[in-house]
Formats: sequence, C-alpha cells, structure tokens
Amino acid sequence: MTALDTAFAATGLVAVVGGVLAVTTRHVVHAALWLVVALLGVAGSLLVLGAELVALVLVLVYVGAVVVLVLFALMLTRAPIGPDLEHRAGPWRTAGSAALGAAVAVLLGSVLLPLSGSAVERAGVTSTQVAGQIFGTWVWPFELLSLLLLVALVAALAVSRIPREAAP
Amino acid sequence: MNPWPVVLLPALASLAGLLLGRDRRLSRAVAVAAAALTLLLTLVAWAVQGEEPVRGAGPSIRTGELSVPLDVVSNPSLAAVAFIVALVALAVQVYTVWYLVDDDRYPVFAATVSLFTSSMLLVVHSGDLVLTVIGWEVMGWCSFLLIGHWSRRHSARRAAHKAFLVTRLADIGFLLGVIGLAAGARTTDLGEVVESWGRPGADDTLRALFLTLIVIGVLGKSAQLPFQDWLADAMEGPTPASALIHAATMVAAGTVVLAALFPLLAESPGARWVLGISVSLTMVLAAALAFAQSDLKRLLAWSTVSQVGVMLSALAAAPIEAGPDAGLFHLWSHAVFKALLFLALGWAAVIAGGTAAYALRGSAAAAPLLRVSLLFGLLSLAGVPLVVGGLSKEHVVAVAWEGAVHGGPGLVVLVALLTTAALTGAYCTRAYLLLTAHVRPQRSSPRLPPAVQGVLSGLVLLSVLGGLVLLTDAFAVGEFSLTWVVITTLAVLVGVLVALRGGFDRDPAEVLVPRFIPLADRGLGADAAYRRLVAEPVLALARLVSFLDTEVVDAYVRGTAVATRVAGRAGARAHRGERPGSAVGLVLAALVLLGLAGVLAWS
Amino acid sequence: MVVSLLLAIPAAAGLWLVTGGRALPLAAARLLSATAVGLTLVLSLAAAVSRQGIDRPWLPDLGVRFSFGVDGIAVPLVLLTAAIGALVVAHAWVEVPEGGTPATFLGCLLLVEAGALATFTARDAILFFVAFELVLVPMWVLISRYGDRHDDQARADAGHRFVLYTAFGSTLMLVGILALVTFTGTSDLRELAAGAGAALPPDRQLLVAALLVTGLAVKVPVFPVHTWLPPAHTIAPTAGSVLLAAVLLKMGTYGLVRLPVATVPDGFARLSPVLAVLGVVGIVWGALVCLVERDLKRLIAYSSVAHMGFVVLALAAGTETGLQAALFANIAHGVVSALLFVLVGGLKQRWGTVDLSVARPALRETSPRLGFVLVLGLAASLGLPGLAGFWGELLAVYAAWAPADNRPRALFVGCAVVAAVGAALAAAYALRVARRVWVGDVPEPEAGTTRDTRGVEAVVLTTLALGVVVLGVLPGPLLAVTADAVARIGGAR
Amino acid sequence: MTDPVPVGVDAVILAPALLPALAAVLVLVGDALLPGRRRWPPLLGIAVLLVAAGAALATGLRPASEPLRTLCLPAPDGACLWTAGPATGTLQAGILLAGAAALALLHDAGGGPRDTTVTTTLLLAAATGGAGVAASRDIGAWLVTLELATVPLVALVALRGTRTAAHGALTLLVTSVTSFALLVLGSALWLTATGDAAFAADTVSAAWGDPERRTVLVLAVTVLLCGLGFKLSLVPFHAWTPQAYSTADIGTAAALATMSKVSAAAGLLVVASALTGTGPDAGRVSVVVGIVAAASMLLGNVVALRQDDATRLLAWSTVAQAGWVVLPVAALSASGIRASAAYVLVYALATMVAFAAVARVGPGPLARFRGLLRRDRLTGGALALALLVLAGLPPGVIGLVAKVVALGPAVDAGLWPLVVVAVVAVVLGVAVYLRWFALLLGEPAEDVPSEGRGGGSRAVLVLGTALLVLLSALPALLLDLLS
Amino acid sequence: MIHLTGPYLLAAALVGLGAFGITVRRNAVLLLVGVELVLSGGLVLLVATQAAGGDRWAAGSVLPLFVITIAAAEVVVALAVILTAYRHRARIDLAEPSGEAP
Repeated sequence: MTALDTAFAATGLVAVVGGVLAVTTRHVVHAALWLVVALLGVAGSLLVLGAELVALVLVLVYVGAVVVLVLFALMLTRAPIGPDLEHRAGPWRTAGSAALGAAVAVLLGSVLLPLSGSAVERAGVTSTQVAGQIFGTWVWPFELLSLLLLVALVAALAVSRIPREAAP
Repeated sequence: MNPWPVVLLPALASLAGLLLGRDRRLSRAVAVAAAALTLLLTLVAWAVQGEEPVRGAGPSIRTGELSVPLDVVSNPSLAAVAFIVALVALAVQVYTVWYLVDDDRYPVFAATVSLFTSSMLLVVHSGDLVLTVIGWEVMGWCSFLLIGHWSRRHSARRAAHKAFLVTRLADIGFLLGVIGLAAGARTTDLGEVVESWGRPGADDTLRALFLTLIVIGVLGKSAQLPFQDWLADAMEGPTPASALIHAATMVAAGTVVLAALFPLLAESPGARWVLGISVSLTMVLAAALAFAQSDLKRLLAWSTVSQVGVMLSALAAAPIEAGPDAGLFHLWSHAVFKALLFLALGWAAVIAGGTAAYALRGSAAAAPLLRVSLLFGLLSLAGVPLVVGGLSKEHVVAVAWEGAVHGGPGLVVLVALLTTAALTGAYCTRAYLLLTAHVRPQRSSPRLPPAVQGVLSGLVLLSVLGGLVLLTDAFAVGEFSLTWVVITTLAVLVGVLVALRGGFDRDPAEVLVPRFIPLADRGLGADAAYRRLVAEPVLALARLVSFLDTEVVDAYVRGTAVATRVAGRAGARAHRGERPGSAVGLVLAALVLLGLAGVLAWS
Repeated sequence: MVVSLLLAIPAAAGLWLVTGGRALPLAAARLLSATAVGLTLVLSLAAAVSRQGIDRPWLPDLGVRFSFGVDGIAVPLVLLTAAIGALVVAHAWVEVPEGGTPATFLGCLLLVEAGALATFTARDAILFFVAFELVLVPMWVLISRYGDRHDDQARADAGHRFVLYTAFGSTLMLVGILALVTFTGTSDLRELAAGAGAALPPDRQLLVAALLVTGLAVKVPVFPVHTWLPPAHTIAPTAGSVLLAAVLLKMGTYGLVRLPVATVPDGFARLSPVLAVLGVVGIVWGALVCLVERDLKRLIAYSSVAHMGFVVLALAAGTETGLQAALFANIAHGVVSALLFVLVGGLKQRWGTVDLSVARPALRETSPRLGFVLVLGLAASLGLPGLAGFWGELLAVYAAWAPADNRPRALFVGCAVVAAVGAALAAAYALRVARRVWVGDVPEPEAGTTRDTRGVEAVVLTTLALGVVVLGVLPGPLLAVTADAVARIGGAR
Repeated sequence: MTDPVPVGVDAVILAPALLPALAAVLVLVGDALLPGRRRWPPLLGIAVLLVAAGAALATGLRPASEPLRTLCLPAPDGACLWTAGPATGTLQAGILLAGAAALALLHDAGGGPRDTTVTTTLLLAAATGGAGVAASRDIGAWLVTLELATVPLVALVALRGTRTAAHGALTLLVTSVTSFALLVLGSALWLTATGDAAFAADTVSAAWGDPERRTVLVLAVTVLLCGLGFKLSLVPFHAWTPQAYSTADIGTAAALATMSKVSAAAGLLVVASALTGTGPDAGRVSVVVGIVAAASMLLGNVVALRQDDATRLLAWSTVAQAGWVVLPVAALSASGIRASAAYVLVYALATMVAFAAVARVGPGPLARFRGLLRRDRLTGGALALALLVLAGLPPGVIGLVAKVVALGPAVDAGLWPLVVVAVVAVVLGVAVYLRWFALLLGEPAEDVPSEGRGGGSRAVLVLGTALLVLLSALPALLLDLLS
Repeated sequence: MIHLTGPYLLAAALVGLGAFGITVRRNAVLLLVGVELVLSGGLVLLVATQAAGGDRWAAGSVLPLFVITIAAAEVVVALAVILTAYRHRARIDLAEPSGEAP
C-alpha cells in the first residue's frame, strides 16, 4: 500500500458508500443528494489518480449543474418529500436487480483485476497538455460536441414547449 | 426375312383403326385386311426362313453402360409360331366383324386386337429382353382393355382389373429377372445374354434366381398356380377376345419367352423345379376344375390353364439337348384347337343366349358346321392320337419321359401329364355330351356369314391336319414312342369312360361330383384368398400410410407452423406491457449473459 | 444472343403483364402471351440447335458471371419448358381462373416459364440459385390467388406451404452453394463440374453434398419433404398444376444433377444410399397413398411423388445409365403429369370436384376422347411400354440393380426390388382411377353430363398425348441428346 | 508540449458531415432571422443532404486502395481520425439519403409536427452524426457522433406530442441513456485493453496476444455491442422499437428505421474493422455476435408474424433484419464487413420505400392495405417490391443478392449453427412479408380513406422504387460501390 | 506509485451499483442516478488507464471530458422528455404499461 493507495481507498469508499445509498434510499430527494456524495468521492478518486481537470469538471458540471437539474425535475414531477411508496420496487425485483448488479460488478472485477499487476508510477498529465490535445488531436469531436450540445438545447426547449396533445 | 414388318404391320393397323375410329366400315376393312396381310407376311417369312436365324436390326439406344440393341430375330420355330399367331388373329378379326356387329365400340376392339397381335408377334420375334418386356406388358394392357370391353357390366370391369393386377404382380418377378440378366451381361440382347450367362464361369445361383424370377412372371401371365384365378374370370370379355387371349397370345407368351431362354433354364434346376411343380399342380387342378364348371366358357378357360401347363411342362422337363420345341409345338396346336373351340362356342352361345351349361345343352345341333367344329376341337383338346392336339401332347410326354430319365422335375411332370390326360378326356366328353344333348327343339340359328364359316372350316381342317407342320422341320422335335402313345390314349379313354358313367344324356359332373361344382365355379375360393392375402393387407397398409402421411409426416410441418405461431404469441405477449423499465432490464441482463458467454468462450 | 432473347422475351412480357399491362383485356393479354411463348418456343429450338450462350460479368465482387447456355442435359428441359409454357398459355383459351385479372394470370405463367428457363440455362451456381428463386412468387400468386375458389383457407395454406417449403430448401441449397464456392473458389458450374470436387477433402464434399441434396430434395420432392406438393397441386389452377409438375419439380432433379452429382461426386456417393432409400420409400409411399386417396388431383400429386422417387433412385445409382434414366424419367414425368393435370383440371372444371368417391357416369361413354386421353395418361403413368413412362422407370430399376462401384450393391439391389414392387402398385392405383372414372360407376350415361373435349383443350391434350407416345416409342433421340453431357459429368464415378 | 497538436483539416473531405452540420446551424439562424416561415427549412435540409450524399458517393466511387483521409496527426504517429473508403462513403450516402427521405416524409403535407425548424435541425444533426460515425476512427469522435445521431431522434419522437408518443419517447430515452452508459463503459474497457483511443487493427492484434488484455477486449466488444445493439434494435435490446415506431409519426419512425440503423451499423463496422486484426482464431468473437444475430432473426420474425399493425410489423421486421445485418459481422472478415454494409443499405432502402407507402396509405391495421395493388398501383407496386426485397424473393433480386452476400462470410467462416438459424429465418421472413404481400393482392376493401397524399412521400416512393428496380436489375452497382 | 487494483475495483463497484440502480428504480428520474453511477465507473476506468500511462493523445483525460459533456446534454434532453411524459400521464413510473394495447 502506498500513500496514494490509501488516499484512493478513502475516496473510493466515499464514492461507493454514496453510490450504495443513492440507489437504495427510499427518499427520492435523498437519492439525488447521495449521488452528489458519490460523485464527490469519484472526483476525489480521479484527483488521486492525477486527473485534476477531469475531477474539476466532474464537480462543476455534475454536482453543480446536473444534480441541480435532477432535483428540479424531481420537484416538478412532484416527488414526495418522504419515502417514495408509489415507485417502490417489489422484493423479487429488488433481489433480481441486486443479483444483476452483483453479477455486473463481479464480471467486470474478475476481468479487470488480472490486469492490475504491481504498483505503477502515476503518469500525470497536465491541464495544458490536455488542452493542447483537445484543440489539436480532438478538435473534430470537440466541434461536433458543441453541435450536440446545441441540438440538445434546442431539442429540450422544443420538447418542453410542445402543447399537450398537439397532434391528434 | 426381316421380322420387323411382321411386328409393325398390326401395330400400324391398330393406330389406323384408332384414328379412323368413327368410321366403322373403314376400321373393319383396315383391321381385317391388316390381319390378312400379316398372315401373308408370316407365311412368306416362314416359307423363306432357312435354318439359320435371321436378325432385324433395331433402333439401338444409348444408355451409358448398358447396350440396348432392340433387335428382332426369327428362326424356323418362331416363324411357325408367328404364323399361327397371325392365323388366329385373322380368324378372330373375321369372327369379330360378325360377333360384334351391333357393338358401338367395335373399332376400338378391333384396334386393340391388332395391337395385341402386334405385341405377341413382338414377343415371338424379340431378340432383346427389353423388346420382350415391351410386348409382354402391352399384351397385359390389351388384355385389360379386351376383357373389360363390355365395361357397362360390373363383372367385366372387375375381371379386367383383376386380370391386369394379378399379371402385373407376377411381372415384378419378370422385370427383376430380366434386369438381373441384363445387368449380368451388360446388354439386353437375348443372344448375348444367353451366351454370357451360359458360359461355364457364370454364377449358377444368380442365374437360377433370375430365371426363377422370370418363371414367376411367366406363371402370372400364363395363369399358373398361384396366379391361376384371373383367367377364368377373364371370360367376361367378348368371346373373340377370349379366343385371342387363350389361343395364341397372352397366356402362351410365357412359353415363347422361356423357350428363348431355354438354354439357361435347362441349366437352372431351381427354376425348373419351381416351374415343374407349379405347372404340374396347375394342369391337374385346372383340369379337375374344368370338369366341374357349370359354365362352359369357364370350362374352356380352365382347359386353357391346364393346357398351358402342359406346354410349360415340356420346358420344365425337357433335357437340354431336346430343346424347347415340344412346348412350342404344343403352343402351335393349342392355338389351333382352342381358337376353334372358342369361336365355335361363341357361336353356340349366341344361339343359346348364354354360356351356362344348362343354356347350352344341345345347342350344337343348330348347325352341322358347329357340331363338326366342336367335335374336332374337343378331340384335339382331349389329345386323341393323330389330331394335332394329340400329336403335340405326345411330344410333350416324350420329352417329359426323357427328362424324367435325366432327373429334374420330369417324373412329376409325367405323372401330372397322365393324370391331366385322363381328366381332359373326361371334361371334353362332358362338354361334348352337354352340347350335343337331345333336349328340346332348337331355335333357328342366326345365319353365319360365309367368311366366318370359312374361318371355322379352316380351323377344323387345321386341327385335323395341323400335325403335318412337323414335316416342315419348323419344330425340332424328336421321335415319340408308341408305348407312350398307348399309355396316354389309355389314360384318355379312362377319362372318357368315367365321364360316360352316367349315360349320354346326363351331365357327368352332376353325376360324379355334384358337390364339387359350386366350389369349382368359385375357383376353389382363390379369389377370396387373393383378396384376403394380398389386396386387403395392401389396402390396410395404404390406409396406414395415408394416415401417417397426413398425421405424422405432415404433422411435423404443421407442428413447425404451430410452434412458430405459439412462439410468436408468446413473444408478442412478452412485449405487450411495453414498460420502459423492462426494456432496460433486458439490456443489462443480456450484457451479463453475453459478457459471460464471450469471456467464458475465450478462456 | 439466342439465349438472352429466350430468357428476355417471356420475362419481359410477363413483367409487363403483371405490372403495366395488368388491366389488359383477356383477348389482348392472351394474344401477347401467346406471341411471347410462341417466340420462346422457336428460340428454344434455336438455342437447342445452336448451343450458343452468353457470358458477362454480373457480380464481379463475388465472381458471379451472368452466364447462360445450354448443353445436352439442359436441352430437353429447355424444350420441355418452352413447350409446356406454350401449352399452358394455350390453355388460357380453355380456362382463365378467377382471382385477379387475366393479364396477371398470364403474366405469372410467363414469369414462371422465364424463371424455369433461366434455371435450366444458368451456368453459374449463384445465378442458378437466383433463377431458382425467380419462380417462387409468380407460382405463389398462381396458387394463392388463382387457385381453387372453394376454400380460401386451404388456398392460402397451400400457397404458403409451397413458398415456405421451397424457400427453406433453396436457402439450404444456397448455403451449400456458398460452401462449395468458398471451398473451390469458383461458382462457374462448368469449372466446378470439370474439377469434380477433386480439390475438396472428403468431409467437405460430404458437407456440401448434404446441404445441396437436402435443399434440392424439397423441390424434387423426396420423401419425407413432399407434403407441400399435394396441397399445391390440388389447389393450383390447371395451368399452375401443369407448370408445377412439368417444370418446377424438374428444377429439383436438374439441380441434383448439376450441383451435387457433378461437382461433389464423392460426397454425393456417400449420401446416395440414403437418397436411394428415400427415393424408394417415396415410390412405395406415394403409390400406397394413391390407393386410398379420394381427390383425383391429390392422387396425381402423390403419383408425382412416386415417379420422382424413380428419378431420385436412378440418380443415386451414380452410373451413366442411372443419370440417363433420371433425365429421361424427368422429362417423361413432365409430359405425363402435364397431360394428367390438364385432363383432371378439365374434369374439375366440368364436375366441380374430382372426388373419386362420387359415382359418375363412365367417361368412355360420355366423352370418349377425354376418356381415351385419360386412359393413355394412366397407362403412361403406370409405366406401360410404348409410352413415356416406361423407359425411365425400367432404366431406373436397372441402374439401381447395377449401381456404380462405390455404392453398396446389396442395398441398391434391395431398392431395385422395392421399386419394382412400386411399379406394380402404380398399376393398382392407375387402374383404380380408370375403374372409377374411365369405366365409371354409373355405367348408363345420362346424356350430356360431361362435355367432351374440343377446341383448344383438345389440341393441348392431343399435343401432350402425342408427346407421351413419341417419347415412349422413340426414346432414342432424347437419350442420345443427353448422352454426351452425361458422359462428361461421368456418372460412372 | 503546450501547443495544440496540429492536425490537418480538409473541409472538402469532411463535407458529408460538415454540410448537414452547417445546414443545421443555418436553419436555426435563419429561423431566428425570419421567424414564422415554415416552408424553407425542410427544403433546404433536403437539398443539403442530397448534396452531401453526392459528396459521400464521390468517395464511394474511389478505389478502395486510396481512401480519403483527413484529421491526420503529424508523423510519426500519422493516424488519421477520418478515413473514408468506398464502403464508408456509400454508407454515408445511404445515411444522408435516408435523412433526406425521412425529412421529406416528416414534412409531407397533411401530417407531421408543426415546428419545421426544430425538426429539420434535429434531423440534420442526426444525419451529421451518422455521416460522422461512419468515417470516425477514434473513440472520441465515435462516441460523440453516435450520440449526435441518437439524441435528436429521441426528441423527435417526443415532439409528436401525444400521450403515447410521450410514452414511446420515454422508453426510447431510458434505453438510450442506458446504452450510452454502456458505450462509455465499453470505450473505457477498450482503452484499458488496447491503450489506444482509436479503433485500429494493429493495437487490437497487440492486445490479442496477451491473454489478460484479450479478456478485457472481449468484454469491451461485448459491452460496445450491447450499446450498439440498442441502436440497431438487436434482440434483446429491441424492446423500444415497436413502441417508438408506432408512437412516433411516420417520418420519425422512418428515420429511426433507416438512417439511425445505417448509422449504428456504420458504428459497428468501425469497431468490427478494427477487430479483423484479431487474427485467425478471432472466430470466437462470433459467439457473442452470433447469439445476438440469431436471437434477433428468430424473435423478430416470429413476433412480426403476429403483428396486425403496419408500423409495428415494420418495427419487428427491423429487429429481424438487424440480425441479418450483424450476421456477416460475426465472421469478422473484410468481406463480412462489406456484406454487412451492403445488407444494411438494401434493408434501409426497402424499408424507406415501405414507410413511404405506409405514409401514403396511412398507418394502421394491415387490413387497410387490402387490394392496394388495384386501388393505387404506384403505392401498391412500390410496397410490393419493397416487401419482396425484404423477404429476399425475386423480382426483388437485390434483396436476394443481399442475403447471398450476407450468408457468404458466415459460411466462409464455418459458423454453421448461425447459418442454420439464418436458413430458418429466411423461411420465417418469407412468411412475414408474404402475409402482407398477399393482402396487397387481395380484393380491395371498401373505400379506405388515404392520408398523406403529399408530394414528399410520392417522391420518396418513386425514387426509392426506381433505385430498387435499378439495383435489382444490376446488383453489381451496389456491391461495386462498397469495394 | 499506485496500485491499479483500487481503481479497477472502484470502477467495477460503481458499474455494479449503477446496474442495480437502473434496474431497481421505477422512477424515471432516479434511473438517471443509476446511469450516472455507471458513467462514473467508466470515467474511473479511463483515468486509471491514463494514470498507468497506457494511453495515446491524453485520451484518459480528454474522453472523460467528452463523456461528461455528452452526459450533460443527454440529461437535458432526458429531463425534458420526462417532464413531457409527466405532463401527459401525471406519472413517470417506468413499470407502467403503455395505455395502448398492441
């Protein structure tokens, strides 16, 4: 265990605990809030891994924007403040989902772990390098990404503006 | 002379007859003229026929490994047989003109008779196994048409059906035998087949097997045991047809075929035994049945079965050096007297209005020619010495004796021949007694046209003098001993005397074996046996197969359709809810399964 | 050029009739199609004589060439197809079934003819497959639109059966062809036949042969994949039945000769015992069903199963004689079954049904010409010498008796014996029909119950009857035409 | 290394993707400047898409040995992130043409959503995504373009505004975001396994040599396939298809069925091309692809047999045909990839014609189509031909050729179980399409009102049918374009 | 120095949790939570690859940025659609069948 390992374990634990609670809590709003915790944990992990920029963007975009949007959506769809009984999953469904989740995790873990090997030197990438690559190598997808965002905005606007039963 | 014209002329006449079918007079002229011309041709051919066989090249066909030359051949005995066939055919054609004068389907009948003649001549002259099969089968078909000519009668339809099916069943053997022989020789040329299988190295077992198969076919066509029953039923056909079938064509064809294959038959003891046993039993049994028939036409039919047995017995028993000609000679003489008898009986039946024994009683008194015809026909049939039938029978007895000396089925045949001689004497006597009985005043007989009278007269003459054919060396028959003449004559006499036990005015069968008559009329129940042993099992099997076809074989197909439909319904039902969540669940479940499949397939 | 026109004329005329000219009145449509089939007939003769072909790239990417031509094996079938095509169009003067416009009906007939001609002349395996599929839709339309109007459900069922069964078979065949093409690197049938599978190891030969044989067996049809045939024949209009029996079934046997026999002879040899046994089972099976079948059309369909059994048996024998026998029996069955179907179709038109259990006046009394042709057809069907059916079946039994050296002799001899028994059964069912229909169960005719044949129907029947007789009396020319090509394929392997 | 890594950008080569993108922006800008004009955006969109398709087709006509490349990194790396060979060019052309056709259907007189600006923008964006994904060779562009091709369609479904459409859009959305998550996960695994952010055969074969990385790679492919399977409507990722098709309006459904499918197939082929580097024993990747293909072909056809609604039948037909699209991919060979491209193009063309016919007759129960061949010869004939092409029966020769081409690589690779399933699927497919075809031939029903008699659907119908006829007569045209 | 075991385990755990979340939630909005978890698993994996020095073109950093942006775009559209659905049906229950019987 190196120091980085320890740090990673701590942030990772936060992420996992946050994740577990986010998917299990019955309070709808709590779920969103726990997601924030999990994402913060993930951001921390990324930081430990040396990707400061990614961690920053994650926090800014996700925690700052997306989760807030989600919370608004929950409000707009009149989510109850207490436990959400209306959308409660039955025991069979919960058990099935748990099995599925576990299977996915085990599958991924068993495939990935043999790759881990011994400790490696952390290869840091500076934000400048990243910026250089984005505007160099990745310029084409980056431009398309802007189109995607534009289209998503237009689409969201159009969708939310359509009147009820616009077409017969 | 090339035999092809002899074969083709009646065939063309048949075709012409069919095409001219609407015009009765024209088709009559064509049929009779062609028959006469054929007779002339055969006569010429016979006259110019030397000792050496003559070949007529056929339209050889290419079929890969197998050579099929389709040649025809002729030799003295075949020329003589061809002559008698043509003669009987002409007699039948002339007779038919009178006999079927009111029949609306006369043209078809005449054309069929021509075709029948042609195919018999083809079998006679065939130098190729395929040609033999062709003639053989076409004759079977023609017999179907002729027997069923009066198809408005149920019994005629049934008889025709039965005749064809029984012979066709036996033909399975014939066909396989022919194919076996051809396959061994890689050719269907008769001469080469005989040569190839006659070589010392040839496989004895196979040869015997194939000949046995052919013998089975012959037994069927010739109505020998166990196929004997169809011929008596075939009496439902018009009398000229019966005359044709019985006298010189279909039933006798087996004799011709086996004579052609005689060198091989003589070397195949197994086939000879089958043939010998069957014909021995048949000739005795048929003679006995003939004696007790209550219908005189059926009596003649059974006598044919018996006489064909006699012909074939010569082939079964004769030693190889004696050759087959004794059988062929009996064919020759049988053709003469049987044609005579049938035509005469047909006349009598017209007079009496039926063929039943009680109806025909005393009908021979109607005309002297009829009486004479019947007398000589029956004398010949009974095998009284010096008339043609007697002469040929003596030759058969002679070769049977020779054969008996050499071993083989000769002894059995000999015993059967003697028994048959006695029985034949008995039933001929009975027939004559019945036909000439003095019972009631005769109705006036219909006038017979002079041509038919001429035909009958000619046949009477031939039945007396036909034996002179031996002077032409057509049939290479040996001497016959006086001892055997005496013995057989005695046997005939015994038969005649036994038949006369009840006096001249009573039916000997009713005197001697009254209770046997109904049984004999039913042919000993052979028909029922055929039905129970062959027809019904086959039909049951057919029903089973039909059931299996729709309910099992097709069930798989329908099952597939049903399974698809059920799967479709299940699939549609599984997607009926259209819940957004389930779609996602499916995706992830599939991810796991596929991942596992992929990963596991790798390691 | 000749071959291109031979294919293009019926195809173009047919296509136009089913699309643009659909609304054409009957007379015009008949005239157009008659012209087309007439030209096709002439061209088929020209093609048979000139033996020219066309050959140009079609799918260069797959190495498939647009290559058509005729050889000894194809010539009889091309002529048969052209002749039958002419006859079915002529039959439109007798009967145009309801169910759609007459122009569509005639167009479908022409399209089937064009597809069959393309199949018989294709010299490329993939092209063969495409041509093989060409006939499916028009034939399906003929069955399911123009078929028997009595029972809609049965009609749809018969059409679907036909098309699905055949699609299954032909796709299997396609897989076989693709495997063959993959293994050998060419799809040219001539090259494939010349190579004769020498480049393929035995197990691959077996695989390819199994796929091809299974696929084609459906079309032939071989027992036990024959159950599409009876409903299709029963439901189809007369012209459809004739085409089905006389042309479409031939595509199956032709395919067997062209593909497995010629290209993977060793693999075929290993399969041939199975095929022989199935062929023989088909002979007996079909004949037995015929003994109890009540519907005359179905009966003839089952007799087709039996007759095709002979063809398959002869093919399985693997000798040149066997191939010759198969090709001959193929043609003979085409003519005979065409004759019987025209006849029975005519009877159905007159009587409404052809149920054998209904007692009817004797055909020979009420309509002698029709009766004569019927009895001729039946005689040919039971293999009477002098008629078409005889040679093929005799030679087939012979071929089975003396199979090629690499076949199990005892098994084939057994098959020959059973086939001979089947021939006797054929007599039994043919006579059954003759007894029911020809001589009738109500022998006293009530005048005018069955119109005798006349006009075009009589011409069609006479032509077919002549064909039956000529093939039976003079088998030599047909056997000679196929002989060279057969020798090249080398049935002896 | 602070400077941006220079890449060469050739706008002409990028035209197939760039033109629709610019047009999308132009439409938005134009709407802002000239609000209220509804007619011109679709027309502009169609025109631009046609031009772009022409440009793509020009790529397709070039020889395979000289693909058009741009976005190339400087040596020594030298990788080009946009590589358009003939197959790519033809696929792009297909996508763009399908987009144009969908746009025409969407704005056909008498139906469709009101806000043409938005719909045109969305469709153009989706077309951009499709054209981009076909040529992309790096994970970044691949991911972005794939989503660009998907997200607008989700919105288009929702835009119809009905209750059922909302439900359909919800289903589509839920599946879409899940599949996106899977694509990301798959890309991450790919990067982990190969260490390469591009889909390249050489890095794949390097990873293939190491058993541990090979396992990761297989999992990556599996996850990517799951993600793409959703877009292709492969079983078991198909459940959204019938809902979305039947709830969206016909133009959107047509876009989903054709443009979206070709785009997804193009995306799959990018991955599959890289996988051809796995070497001779790669046949085992086929297990995963094969299972999916077989399940799609079987389930799609079987359920389609029971559908009585034209759109739903087409939806299930899509599922089945998607199986055929990936069938040759299972062989993981160059010919398999070409075959897949050919198949998806033929499928898309025939399906587009079918949708155009449905648009003219009006969506609804199949019974509406009874006797169409007599009622309306043009529509009936076009639909009949399209159905035969889909069934793979002549005279729809091109459909048959496509099936031959698709089966070839599978036979080549010896995937016998899959081939057997394909044979069964052919039979089932014939049953499916003939069921509909039979209705067309039937007696015309009592007067069924037709809707959508606009010029758009008519043009699509006529042009599509003409193309089908042309390709049926000369199938080599299509196959040549791809190689 | 860092062991890659940690990131890999974290990625596996997050993806597993996400899968659980996606399947167990009937509320459409909460399904997005599960999706975000799966995405963050992917992010961890991408960055881990970069940390191990096994990528080209800084893909380990650039791709996560792209992913985050795309996800944001998706979420925007998703929420719009969900809200529309809610307006129509007053429910966003994923386990609810469509009103239209097939």
